[in-house]
Amino acid sequence: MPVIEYIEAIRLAMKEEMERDPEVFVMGEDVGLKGGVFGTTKGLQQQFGEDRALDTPLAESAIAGVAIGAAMAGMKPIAEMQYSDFMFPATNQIISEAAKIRYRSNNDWSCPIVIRAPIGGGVFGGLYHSQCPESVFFGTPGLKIVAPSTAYDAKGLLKAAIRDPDPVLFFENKKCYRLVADEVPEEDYTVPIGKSKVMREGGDITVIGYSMPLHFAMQAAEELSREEGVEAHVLDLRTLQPLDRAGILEAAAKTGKVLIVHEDNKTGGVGAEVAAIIAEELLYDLDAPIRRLCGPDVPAMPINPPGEKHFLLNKEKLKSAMLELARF
Amino acid sequence: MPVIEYIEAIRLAMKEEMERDPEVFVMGEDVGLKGGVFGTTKGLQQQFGEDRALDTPLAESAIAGVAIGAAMAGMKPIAEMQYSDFMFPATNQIISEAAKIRYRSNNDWSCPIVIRAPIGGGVFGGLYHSQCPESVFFGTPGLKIVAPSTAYDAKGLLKAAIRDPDPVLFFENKKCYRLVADEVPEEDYTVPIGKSKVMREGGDITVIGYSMPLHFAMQAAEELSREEGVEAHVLDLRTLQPLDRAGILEAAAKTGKVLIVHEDNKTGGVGAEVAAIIAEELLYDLDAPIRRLCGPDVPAMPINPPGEKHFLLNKEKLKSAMLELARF
Amino acid sequence: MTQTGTVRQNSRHAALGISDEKAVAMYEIMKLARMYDERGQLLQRAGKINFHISGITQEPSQTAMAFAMDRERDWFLPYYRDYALVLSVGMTVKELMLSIFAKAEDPNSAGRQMPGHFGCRRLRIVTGSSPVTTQVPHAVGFALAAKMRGEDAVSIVSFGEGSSNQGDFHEGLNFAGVQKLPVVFVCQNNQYAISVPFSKQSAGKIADRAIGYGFPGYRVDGNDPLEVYRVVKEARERAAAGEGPTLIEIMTYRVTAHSTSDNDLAYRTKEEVEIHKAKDGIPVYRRYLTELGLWSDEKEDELTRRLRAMIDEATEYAEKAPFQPPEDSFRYVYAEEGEAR
Amino acid sequence: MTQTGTVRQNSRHAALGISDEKAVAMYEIMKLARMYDERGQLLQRAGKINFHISGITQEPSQTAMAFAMDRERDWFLPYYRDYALVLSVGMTVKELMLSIFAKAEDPNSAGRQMPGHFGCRRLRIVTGSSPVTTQVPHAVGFALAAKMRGEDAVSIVSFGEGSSNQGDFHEGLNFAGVQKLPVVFVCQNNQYAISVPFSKQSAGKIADRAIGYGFPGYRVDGNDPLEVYRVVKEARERAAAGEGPTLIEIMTYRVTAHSTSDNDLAYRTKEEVEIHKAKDGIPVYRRYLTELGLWSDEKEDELTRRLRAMIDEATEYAEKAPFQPPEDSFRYVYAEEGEAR
Ligand SMILES: Cc1ncc(C[n+]2csc(CCOP(=O)(O)OP(=O)(O)O)c2C)c(N)n1
Ligand SMILES: Cc1ncc(C[n+]2csc(CCOP(=O)(O)OP(=O)(O)O)c2C)c(N)n1
Ligand SMILES: [Mg+2]
Ligand SMILES: [Mg+2]
Repeated sequence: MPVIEYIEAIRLAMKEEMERDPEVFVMGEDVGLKGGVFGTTKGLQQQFGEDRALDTPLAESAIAGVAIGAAMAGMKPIAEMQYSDFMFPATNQIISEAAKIRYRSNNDWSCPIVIRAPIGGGVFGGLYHSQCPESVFFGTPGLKIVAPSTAYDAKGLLKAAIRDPDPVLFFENKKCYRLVADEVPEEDYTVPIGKSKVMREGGDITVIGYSMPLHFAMQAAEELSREEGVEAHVLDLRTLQPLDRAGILEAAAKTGKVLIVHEDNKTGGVGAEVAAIIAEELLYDLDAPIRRLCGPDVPAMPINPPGEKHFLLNKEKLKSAMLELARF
Repeated sequence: MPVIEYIEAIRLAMKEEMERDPEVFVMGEDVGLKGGVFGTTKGLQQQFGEDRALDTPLAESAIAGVAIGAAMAGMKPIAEMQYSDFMFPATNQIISEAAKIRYRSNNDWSCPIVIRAPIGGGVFGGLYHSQCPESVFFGTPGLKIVAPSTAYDAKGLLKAAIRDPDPVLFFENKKCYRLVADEVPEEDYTVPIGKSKVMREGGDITVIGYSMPLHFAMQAAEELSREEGVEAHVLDLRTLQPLDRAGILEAAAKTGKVLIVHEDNKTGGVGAEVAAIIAEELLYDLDAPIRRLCGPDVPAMPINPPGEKHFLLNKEKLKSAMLELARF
Repeated sequence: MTQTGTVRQNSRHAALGISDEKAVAMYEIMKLARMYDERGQLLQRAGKINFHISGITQEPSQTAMAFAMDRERDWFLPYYRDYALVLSVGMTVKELMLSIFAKAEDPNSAGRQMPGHFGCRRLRIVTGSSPVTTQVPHAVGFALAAKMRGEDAVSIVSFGEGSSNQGDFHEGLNFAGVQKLPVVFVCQNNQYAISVPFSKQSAGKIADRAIGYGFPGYRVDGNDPLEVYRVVKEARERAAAGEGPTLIEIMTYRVTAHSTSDNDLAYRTKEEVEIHKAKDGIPVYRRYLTELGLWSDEKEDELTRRLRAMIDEATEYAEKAPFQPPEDSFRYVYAEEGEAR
Repeated sequence: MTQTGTVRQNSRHAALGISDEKAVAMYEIMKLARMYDERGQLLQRAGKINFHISGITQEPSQTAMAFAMDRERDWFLPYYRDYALVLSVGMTVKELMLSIFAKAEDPNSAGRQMPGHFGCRRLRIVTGSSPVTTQVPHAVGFALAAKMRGEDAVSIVSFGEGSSNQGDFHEGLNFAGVQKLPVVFVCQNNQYAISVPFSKQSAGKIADRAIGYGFPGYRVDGNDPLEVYRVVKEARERAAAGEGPTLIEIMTYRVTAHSTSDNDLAYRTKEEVEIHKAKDGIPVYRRYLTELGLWSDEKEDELTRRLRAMIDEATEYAEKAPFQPPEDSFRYVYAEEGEAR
């Protein structure tokens, strides 16, 4: 199987779905000739024409709203938000409209859109090019939310999202774009929305997370295994909504010691819900308090390098939290 | 002390603050002659003139954005959102701007606004006049969020919010407006932001919540005391952000059995964070799994009466959850 | 509408290509909408329903809007006062009554949403919500889909003048202008956004905003359905011909309170309202048809009787109809197992 | 700017009430902004900084904008290319360099924000963010505060033509129009929003949008600073006189890539860029001053030397300056204990 970059997996998923289904198209700022500011839509306009790789005005509420209209009309739009930081102007269209169209019409209408948005820091993007907005949309019934950490999942989940009959927010990690590469089959496949994945088996502690920080967890887990004989069980949520409750409970029960990690700030993050689910369902299987290692409760990361580093998670921070938990 | 309605407490807080400080003013849709769709701003335009009870165009992003500008210029605006369901168009101004102005300018600028918005259902308002949007804004550092359940707290917290140097979202419960009335001093007072309040002392179970459902909890607690000898300890969070961690832990430790209640839907709600805090800090003091009784994970409540009733919390639902927890 | 004595062939409606039957059908819809609306108010006052929101005085233009479109092919994105529009497109009074009583059989939402929140895939009426103006970008999306698929459909969307001050108005119209999409934007300027008079909502004309988006904008007298028909028809033709969108500002006046929850005398005078009530377009249009020999007092009586019976029957049916079972009110958050759409 | 041989008293700038000194000062700022900007590009290419975003070709109009305002009293809400504007208002090159190197002493954000995200209470420059156009309603809020307090201040806000398609543009301008607020809206139309050409952003003229808000809108040639000065000055006077806002669309062209992260040849040709480079307003203005005897090659050399030394010194200073201590990067989420503001 060829090893490809995370960003290429995303590009290929769109390309293949556009080839497969004439109703799939991508729209957003600079998605045309420029191929997006990160290059995720490179070549699509050349292959599919201006209409199906549509450069829009700089207006996120319209990008979402027009996509929603087109989706209700039966198209399968992929709306790109240039940075997830810039999707807030579209909040009303996402929460009041996309999420509620099926429910409010008692299943008469539906809204099969995908909204793609790059999340995460570590690229010297400063306050407004680094945020993780998951928690703003998490907990809005009617939306599905995915956030892959590998190229394989990125491709498979994006295809699943495009084929899904309901609105899906697809949070891709911009730091993963070129840093993460893994084996991706050439044949068509999808990864089911709503299913977590065990990235690593272990019996001492359980790490639950999603997106970029899992790579730190995996590196830390390898070192802890070598250096301390501590074996971490690592679970990639992959889908944030609906959460894979069974997968979470199984992973937590496996070791009884749980560390939840994400880059989004701690308070009110997805990790709070994961912890609450475990505390509600599995309290007596726990051998340690449920820990969370997340971004600090600060508006966003600064652009200066020491500040950014201080803000972000990394292998060392993971490792010491994991070790501390193992020794608890 | 006079007993006044919750809505009157809110109106009085604005009136008194506007009398006290010429920089305080209120702006929003229909806040002028009509006095707001609920009547919270009644009489203010007559007393303070058109400028200080300013009817705006129907444009929430401008209401928030203009208020933010005025606040940076040194004014103390109170921006009214007609229903909290309609504040989503202002999300970008609230999350990207208000919440980050102090931080991004390294304390050079500040944004002392209050955004008031009525939350909650039970008024046959259907999908878009009943929502609880707390969880969308909760977890956004830089914002403070309050949600009083009594007239006393409503008045004292609104005054505190107006005097606070940072942006405060003030979620008032529309069902409480005329249903809740309690003693409110005539003298000036404030209720500190960030402090919870014990509404009822008890040794068997702890109920933690905010806003309207606490009244069901109090009714249920009285009945359980009379009928079953179960004594509930009831904590009103009052402030959702920053959460009163010490108050939460103390209340949870008191009984070791915790039920968290709110009308906002369960997944990703404020209750998840409360549960996560307890699971992180107090695991060994718990005698039962941490329970949450919240709105269902459905986009919003229907307008037809049986559907609305099925959706909402009430005394009976609280009572049976509390009894079940007591018997655990 | 004052040319007494003109022969039918030279009538205004004939000049617009409207047959006599269609001209009369338009009148019947206006009346139906009016009578339905009045019944809604009565039902609310009688405590049978919680809430009613009225479209009274806006029916002539709403009817004309719908009739100027292709009702088999086009997409309709109405707003909450558009009873006459949805009735023109094919929604029945029974369906409206089911909605006002919030019953399971209501095709708009199975009694989940407030009345006036229309939606019916069968009739190409797109589901709407309460936050105003979100439907404007949706209409643009329908037009984009039509253009991409080479379909002949045009979308038409309406909204109040207050709602035209939302960001979504601007973003939607500008998008449609750039892409020259087949969409007709209709602002029903009834001079109030709840209590806020037009003078405090905008200092310009809504129609003039089209200039900045590079397509035409027109102001039309909403009490003159034939003029509204003409302008909307032309807009539809431009759209279908690939010439892009049009913005139409219909000048009307909200004679009722904003809704049954509003007391309008807190912010305007009875006299102001009376002046506008006197300009009601329905009697004027009736006179027009009568003068042409297309209508008569007898026909009016017959119609009134027929519509009243229809509304009575619908009311009775809807009142008795069951609510959606409470358990079902948690359904359709997502597609259910096995559903593709 | 072609009237060779005119005597100074009858010069264009004198006619606008601009003294010779001020006319020259404007030139010096344009040059300073240009040289700072070129240095920024060099520093990025040399790997000393991560990112630079350029305002090249937009300096003449930015300078004129600022000089036409009351720099002691007015509020400035610039956007990320507005180096010449903030320099005109009093920000120093050293401060800009501290920002580009993201150092603690940077008055804009202590090195928290990207360069081009201006803000300095001392200079009445309002803190800005990256999501475009949010500053437009803020400017309206400053104007509202000025009006409510009876202060003489006017706010001026700038943004790109791409950004004028955001909802906040519409909501902000409409609000200001209704309240007749003292605010000047300046759209710097440089023909691109990253890769998207103006033709795909809007089908109308930005200036024309003012019509729909009930106040004047003007298109001005951005390469002609004196004309920009005239129009902004007039707008400021209208604002201060209580006559309300003005929208000004400055026609310019972005000759650099969007930023150092962009490769513009993926979406436009070198030839197109060259055509616009040739229209650069700075040499034209220099010729204008020279023809009037206000400027000379010697003065140019002296200025270049002086500015280069200033920029060198600022660069060195900023490069060596410390970052904000990482612990401090968690400060000021909220007011700290004892702070009232
Ligand atoms: C985003 C949003 N804000 C506020 C409201 C509350 N609201 C409902 S109708 C209305 C006035 C609408 O005025 P207009 O658009 O002129 O329509 P009209 O009711 O006059 O027909 C308001 C403020 C809403 N529905 N949506
Ligand atoms: C809300 C939002 N969406 C997207 C972006 C990313 N972005 C940064 S600059 C830019 C183009 C801005 O174009 P324009 O307003 O014309 O200003 P210019 O850069 O041409 O001066 C875009 C899309 C952003 N900053 N904010
Ligand atoms: Mg209106
Ligand atoms: Mg531009």
